[in-house]
Amino acid sequence: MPLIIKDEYPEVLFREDGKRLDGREKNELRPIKMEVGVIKNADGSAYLEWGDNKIFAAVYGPREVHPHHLAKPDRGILRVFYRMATFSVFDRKRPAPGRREKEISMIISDCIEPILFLELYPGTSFEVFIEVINADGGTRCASTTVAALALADAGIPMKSLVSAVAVGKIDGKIVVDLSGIEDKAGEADLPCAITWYNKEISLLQFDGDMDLNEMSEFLDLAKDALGRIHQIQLEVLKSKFLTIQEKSDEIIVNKENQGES
Amino acid sequence: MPLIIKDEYPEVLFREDGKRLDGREKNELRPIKMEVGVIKNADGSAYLEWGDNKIFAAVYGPREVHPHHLAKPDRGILRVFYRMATFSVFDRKRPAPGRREKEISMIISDCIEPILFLELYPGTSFEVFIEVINADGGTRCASTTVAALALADAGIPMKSLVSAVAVGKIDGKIVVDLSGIEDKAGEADLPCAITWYNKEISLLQFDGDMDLNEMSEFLDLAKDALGRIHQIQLEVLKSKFLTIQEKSDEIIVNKENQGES
Amino acid sequence: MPLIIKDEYPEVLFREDGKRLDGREKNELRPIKMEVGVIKNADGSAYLEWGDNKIFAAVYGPREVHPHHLAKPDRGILRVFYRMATFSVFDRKRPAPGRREKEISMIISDCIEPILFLELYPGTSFEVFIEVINADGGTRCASTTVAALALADAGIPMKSLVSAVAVGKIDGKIVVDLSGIEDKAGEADLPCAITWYNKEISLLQFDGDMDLNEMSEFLDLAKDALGRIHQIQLEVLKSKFLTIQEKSDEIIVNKENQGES
Amino acid sequence: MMDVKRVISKIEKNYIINNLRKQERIDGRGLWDYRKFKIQSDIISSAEGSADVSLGETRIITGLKYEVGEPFPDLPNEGVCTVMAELLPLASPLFERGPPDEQSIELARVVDRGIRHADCVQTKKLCIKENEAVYILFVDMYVINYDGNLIDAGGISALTTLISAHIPEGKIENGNLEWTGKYFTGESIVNELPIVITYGKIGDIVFLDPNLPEELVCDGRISISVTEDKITSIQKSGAATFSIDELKMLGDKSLEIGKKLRKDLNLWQYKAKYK
Amino acid sequence: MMDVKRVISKIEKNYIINNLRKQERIDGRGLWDYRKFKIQSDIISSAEGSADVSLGETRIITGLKYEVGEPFPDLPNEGVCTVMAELLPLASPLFERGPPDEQSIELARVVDRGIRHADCVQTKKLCIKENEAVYILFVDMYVINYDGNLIDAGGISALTTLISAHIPEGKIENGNLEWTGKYFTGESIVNELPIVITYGKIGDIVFLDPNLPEELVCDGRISISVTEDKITSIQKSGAATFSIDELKMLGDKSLEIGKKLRKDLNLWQYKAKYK
Amino acid sequence: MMDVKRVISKIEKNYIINNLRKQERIDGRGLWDYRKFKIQSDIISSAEGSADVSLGETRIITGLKYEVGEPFPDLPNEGVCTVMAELLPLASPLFERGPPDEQSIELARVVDRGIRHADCVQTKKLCIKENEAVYILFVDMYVINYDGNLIDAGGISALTTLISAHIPEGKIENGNLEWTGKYFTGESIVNELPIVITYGKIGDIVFLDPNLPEELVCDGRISISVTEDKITSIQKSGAATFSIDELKMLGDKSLEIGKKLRKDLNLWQYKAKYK
Repeated sequence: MPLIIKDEYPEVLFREDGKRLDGREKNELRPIKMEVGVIKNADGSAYLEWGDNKIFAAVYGPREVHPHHLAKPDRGILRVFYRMATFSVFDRKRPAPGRREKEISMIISDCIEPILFLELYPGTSFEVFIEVINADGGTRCASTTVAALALADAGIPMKSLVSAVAVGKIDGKIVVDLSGIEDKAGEADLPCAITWYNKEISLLQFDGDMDLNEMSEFLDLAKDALGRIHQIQLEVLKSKFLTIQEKSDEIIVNKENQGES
Repeated sequence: MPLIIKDEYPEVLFREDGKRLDGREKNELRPIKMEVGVIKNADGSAYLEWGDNKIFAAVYGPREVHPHHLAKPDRGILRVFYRMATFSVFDRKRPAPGRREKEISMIISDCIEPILFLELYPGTSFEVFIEVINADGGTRCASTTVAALALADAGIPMKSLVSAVAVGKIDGKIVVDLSGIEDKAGEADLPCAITWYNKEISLLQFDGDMDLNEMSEFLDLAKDALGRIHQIQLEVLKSKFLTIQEKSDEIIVNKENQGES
Repeated sequence: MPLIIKDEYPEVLFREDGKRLDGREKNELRPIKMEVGVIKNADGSAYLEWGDNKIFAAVYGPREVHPHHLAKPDRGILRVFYRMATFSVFDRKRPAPGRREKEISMIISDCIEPILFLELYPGTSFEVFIEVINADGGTRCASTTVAALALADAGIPMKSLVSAVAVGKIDGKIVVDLSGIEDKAGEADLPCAITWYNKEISLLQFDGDMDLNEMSEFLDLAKDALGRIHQIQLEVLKSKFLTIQEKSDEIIVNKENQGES
Repeated sequence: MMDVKRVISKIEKNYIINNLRKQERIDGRGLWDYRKFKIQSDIISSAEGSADVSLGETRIITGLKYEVGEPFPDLPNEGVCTVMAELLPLASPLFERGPPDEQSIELARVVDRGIRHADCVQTKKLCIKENEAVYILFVDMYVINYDGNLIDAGGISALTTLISAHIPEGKIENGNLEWTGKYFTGESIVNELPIVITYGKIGDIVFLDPNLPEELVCDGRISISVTEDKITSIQKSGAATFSIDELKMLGDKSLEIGKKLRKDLNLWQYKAKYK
Repeated sequence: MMDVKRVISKIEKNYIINNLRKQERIDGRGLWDYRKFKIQSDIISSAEGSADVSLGETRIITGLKYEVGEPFPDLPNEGVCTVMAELLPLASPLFERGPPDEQSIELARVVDRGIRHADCVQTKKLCIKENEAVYILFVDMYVINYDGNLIDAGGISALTTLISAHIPEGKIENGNLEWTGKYFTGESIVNELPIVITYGKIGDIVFLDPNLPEELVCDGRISISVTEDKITSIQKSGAATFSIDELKMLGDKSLEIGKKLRKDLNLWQYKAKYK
Repeated sequence: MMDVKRVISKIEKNYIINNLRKQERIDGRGLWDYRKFKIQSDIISSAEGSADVSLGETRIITGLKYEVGEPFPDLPNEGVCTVMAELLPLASPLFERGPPDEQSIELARVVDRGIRHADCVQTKKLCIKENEAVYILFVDMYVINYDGNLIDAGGISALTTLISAHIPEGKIENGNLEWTGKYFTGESIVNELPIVITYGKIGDIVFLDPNLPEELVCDGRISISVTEDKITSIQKSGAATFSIDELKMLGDKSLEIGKKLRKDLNLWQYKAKYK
């Protein structure tokens, strides 16, 4: 006997003023905030808020492979574990990882692998742990984006960052960055990612329906949005290195002061 | 709330003309068809239709043992995995292997082991995979019979074939090769197998009740039926080797033709 | 639809004559019987009846560690597996070990470890298996007590024995050795154990409420009861060694007799 | 991608790639050719629908079973159709025993999404009584031999199985579920026929229907499901990346190939004869 | 058979076999002798029936629990009786922790089939109200010490447990299940007493009740369940084969041994005193 | 205790111990000082209550979800509150993937018992209709960074989560469960605030709130839950032993520290604003 408070979908997804229910324009992203170095124990980590998504990513590696037989003599391996907290969704998720989580883990791993130089790390592994503590649509894209940042935070050599976003169709109109409600009530959903070193699509899924023209439109819209997400990632990293720079400056200053005293 | 279409049992198992419901005499087998080499990836394979049973068997080995600690320094090991497809029975079977499948795997393994020369293959394993995709009574016997054929197809040295059949009692009468419906509605069921190199019983189970006279009758009837099944197995293998023979002949002929050209 | 025979709790836990429902005084233990050497295959074993608790303990070790990676180069490891039979409680327990069993295993292991010289056994393991076949309150304490006896029976060097008992509060009064019914209907439960080599508390849990005075009273009462339990353990071991002594005497006598004949 | 790439030697890998560069494939096909499909339906008497589909030497046997259960509270008049896949160790030395791994989850999920999102299965037809009783369909795929491209073989296998469906028709009579004596068939359940089409990519070469050696050496794959004139589902897998132009080209190709395949296979011929 | 044959040395193996050839056994028994049975019943106060059975040094403690549940739709007036076995690692260094392995499944299944097929448990007596409520009995066997031939010890243990049963009698009163205050006992549930008898085979020598060293070196075993005058269940295990004449001889032997054991053990003495 | 003690070198271990002997700690605290608590509440919009609690660098995020179910037959008018803990491998190289291990079971159980036995959660308030419908609360803790003493951080995290609860109020209307449109909040569920306080012991030195290096080298720990004037729960873990005098001293200390912490943290400030 479930309590009758439904995770209900609205009948229309646009307001009378033509804006989306959360006030956004069609090609407008939800607010995005990222931070690196949030998990002290990890080799690299990042935290992201994207709309109501709240996601941690932590990277451990290169390190010994467990279990041993998974190690490859000629290259490192990448393992991504995407998980959702039980309370991150409307109906409590069961604690054990489900098929969906395994599938998304694989999707993200496939998306990130091209940016790494795994051939430089034979016999080792990189583990990327992603924990969604609040989900609001587009978690696989948000997770990919924050995972790339955690890898960069770990100082692992990368060809480039990767950025991800979902475009979709709601009430017949093509929009960028579907919110949770738009995802569920909408007609089509195309999560995708770009690896910036070659500007190619590295994650691509689609469910819904589109003709070839719409497909073009989807991809063009995504590319534009991905550029903006990339900028945010770069700024977070830049400010991290500035901070580090400032700290080293301080140290130098302090030393000089000590020298003087 | 299950839909009321029952897997119902008839009240009598003989027709007015004294024949069984599917028209067979008491000592008549259901139609049997076998084929070898049906699974290209396997070292040996076979497919069998026996009444409405449809069963694949594939053999891999001798090969490295996984996990390693199961390997035996003085002999090879045999592992049989009997499985039923979810849709092979009236009520959908759960996908994970159950106790019944594990028990039957062991029964078949114990039955087949005597015909092999495992002591010639120290440190290795033979795996026999059996998949029942349509079940209609007597699957353990049919599986044993088709597994023997797959082993022969793999070219593994064997003392002899092994053949299996179930005899049983229905409406008080002793019959051979119980169909699915006879198995469920009957009073006794005696699956058994003979290893032909020593003409001894290598698989034997029984559920029901029988006195000593009936036991004799069961075993004699089984022996006769097993002889006929053995013949079918031999013919399938013979025709395989004839085919191979013909093909080599062709090759020789072609070569000769080439030689001439 | 459960059958309405409840595992009901009485409203009062003392009789009119001031005694507890099973006739005991407040500081009186239930009857305790112990025996060693009851499981022939084990390196050491013991059986205990304590009220209606019936518990077996068996010790295997020092032996090779399975799986290998758990072994420690500088010391032996101790592993305790506390389990309850399905029929040991009012509502059938599920066969697979649950969280409660894992927690109690850890508690007992932590309690026993101090009495062992694990540093003398690098690379090996001691396994203590405990099986509760009838449970009646205080099984973790009874299990600890019988496990200590099984370790002694195995001839493993020990600093001392360890003894355990639960004290508690029922109907506002502090009593020793809670029975099953007192445990469930009572207000507080403090299982504890003493390692005799240093007379310190090695197992301690508490649920209920107590002020500091009550805490003192609990611990003092426990200490007194633990002394009595220790005596019983020692007597069981003494009688074992007497028995062995007698047997060797017999052998000597027999040999002498043979010499004479 | 699978963890078995190492089983292919470097020499063989170079051989495959060099041929592909010349637009040649080791089995003689052109870049945009499918291997041969072989389809049989209604082969399992204990199932309420079934198919035996081969794509070259890849072979998948699929069966349909049903249960009657309560609908989800938020979809009170819709049944459910689930897809499961087992990569039987019988089918390849590359498959291991044990719980479903990533590859079998991927196969099941991609086929499932192809069916779920393309208006293929009419889940509202699977309702016996609103809020009370709906059909739950299980489309279970068993891989019998593995020679690459399980997804396209699985897609056709699942579709054929659904088309061949013949499910006892139940109704609620005085609170009890009873059989009317009739069946309802794939014809009334299945609407659209979404075809899933998979391409491999090695370096910058893209090609249709990878066979096993190609699958083992390729950088990645992309599977595109299409109806008559729409793309309904996409899944990229493996470490390949695709340029936007490539994707547009593949969208176009898929509609064209889908059209041809839909005609050639003529899947409606497999509909059940039960009434 | 178990995977532990290697623990027995070749020397010991030859010693056992050579003795058997001379019709001698390492523990002094003849080929057709049982070790001593020791039986106690109703030893577990929290169980609705129990037994502690030793056969030589092999010891099994069994308890009965019940639940009330709905009957299977096709057997609306029959209860259910299930058998489970645990080979506790406490009982032998040969037993490992973890989910049930082949040997424990075999023990449970052979004992279960012995009970199920011989008109032993009267499942119709386990019905409280047709279509609504039946008893589900759980006969759970725990191996406490393992010295060979678990099956025969388990069979006697399960029978004694069922005979000692005392289950609260429920009835449906206004749609609720209530306790009548009475018990129904093993006497009313158990009809036939099928005895399961196990033989080992080494080379061409067959012998009764293998102890542990014999079990570890033998080629295989056969277990035969008998009532007064019928064979009700057979299970061959291990890689031994039996000639048809041997089987007929063993059938005969089993009826004879079963008759004697039934008399010697007099299991009905263990019936519950509850009312 | 954890199986990872070996990760700390002997030198480091001696350094920690020698400092403790001098009543000094590696992070500069005194023996009876807590690290700094940082608390945020209601941070998860999809949860019906949540908290983000740091104790030094140890950080735990906790969320509350609910379901509506039937009560246990013997407690027909009481809801249920369960506690789960996950030691995410994201939080430390010492944590492994897989099902809950001993350490996470201990964390969940100790926090759960602290809540359950101290008249903290008013389970009778969680009843919607006697015998029919009660709330089942899930308090799920996720460890985000691990720097020692998970239990005290978890305890505060669980309490804050419960205090911040805002659960839709249901009522039974004509046999259906419906939402009244109102919420009931932590204020009406939570009564007592039991504070759990953990000490480490090395040799004969006892100290409050072990950080990770201390936890890795210590012999054992003891956790004591206290209300204003009572001890409500104790759990000793690890191979340390405690003298009776030490225990009495720690009981006294805990009441004192609990009082201070309760005042400093002022947890009621985190109560939900929903109505």
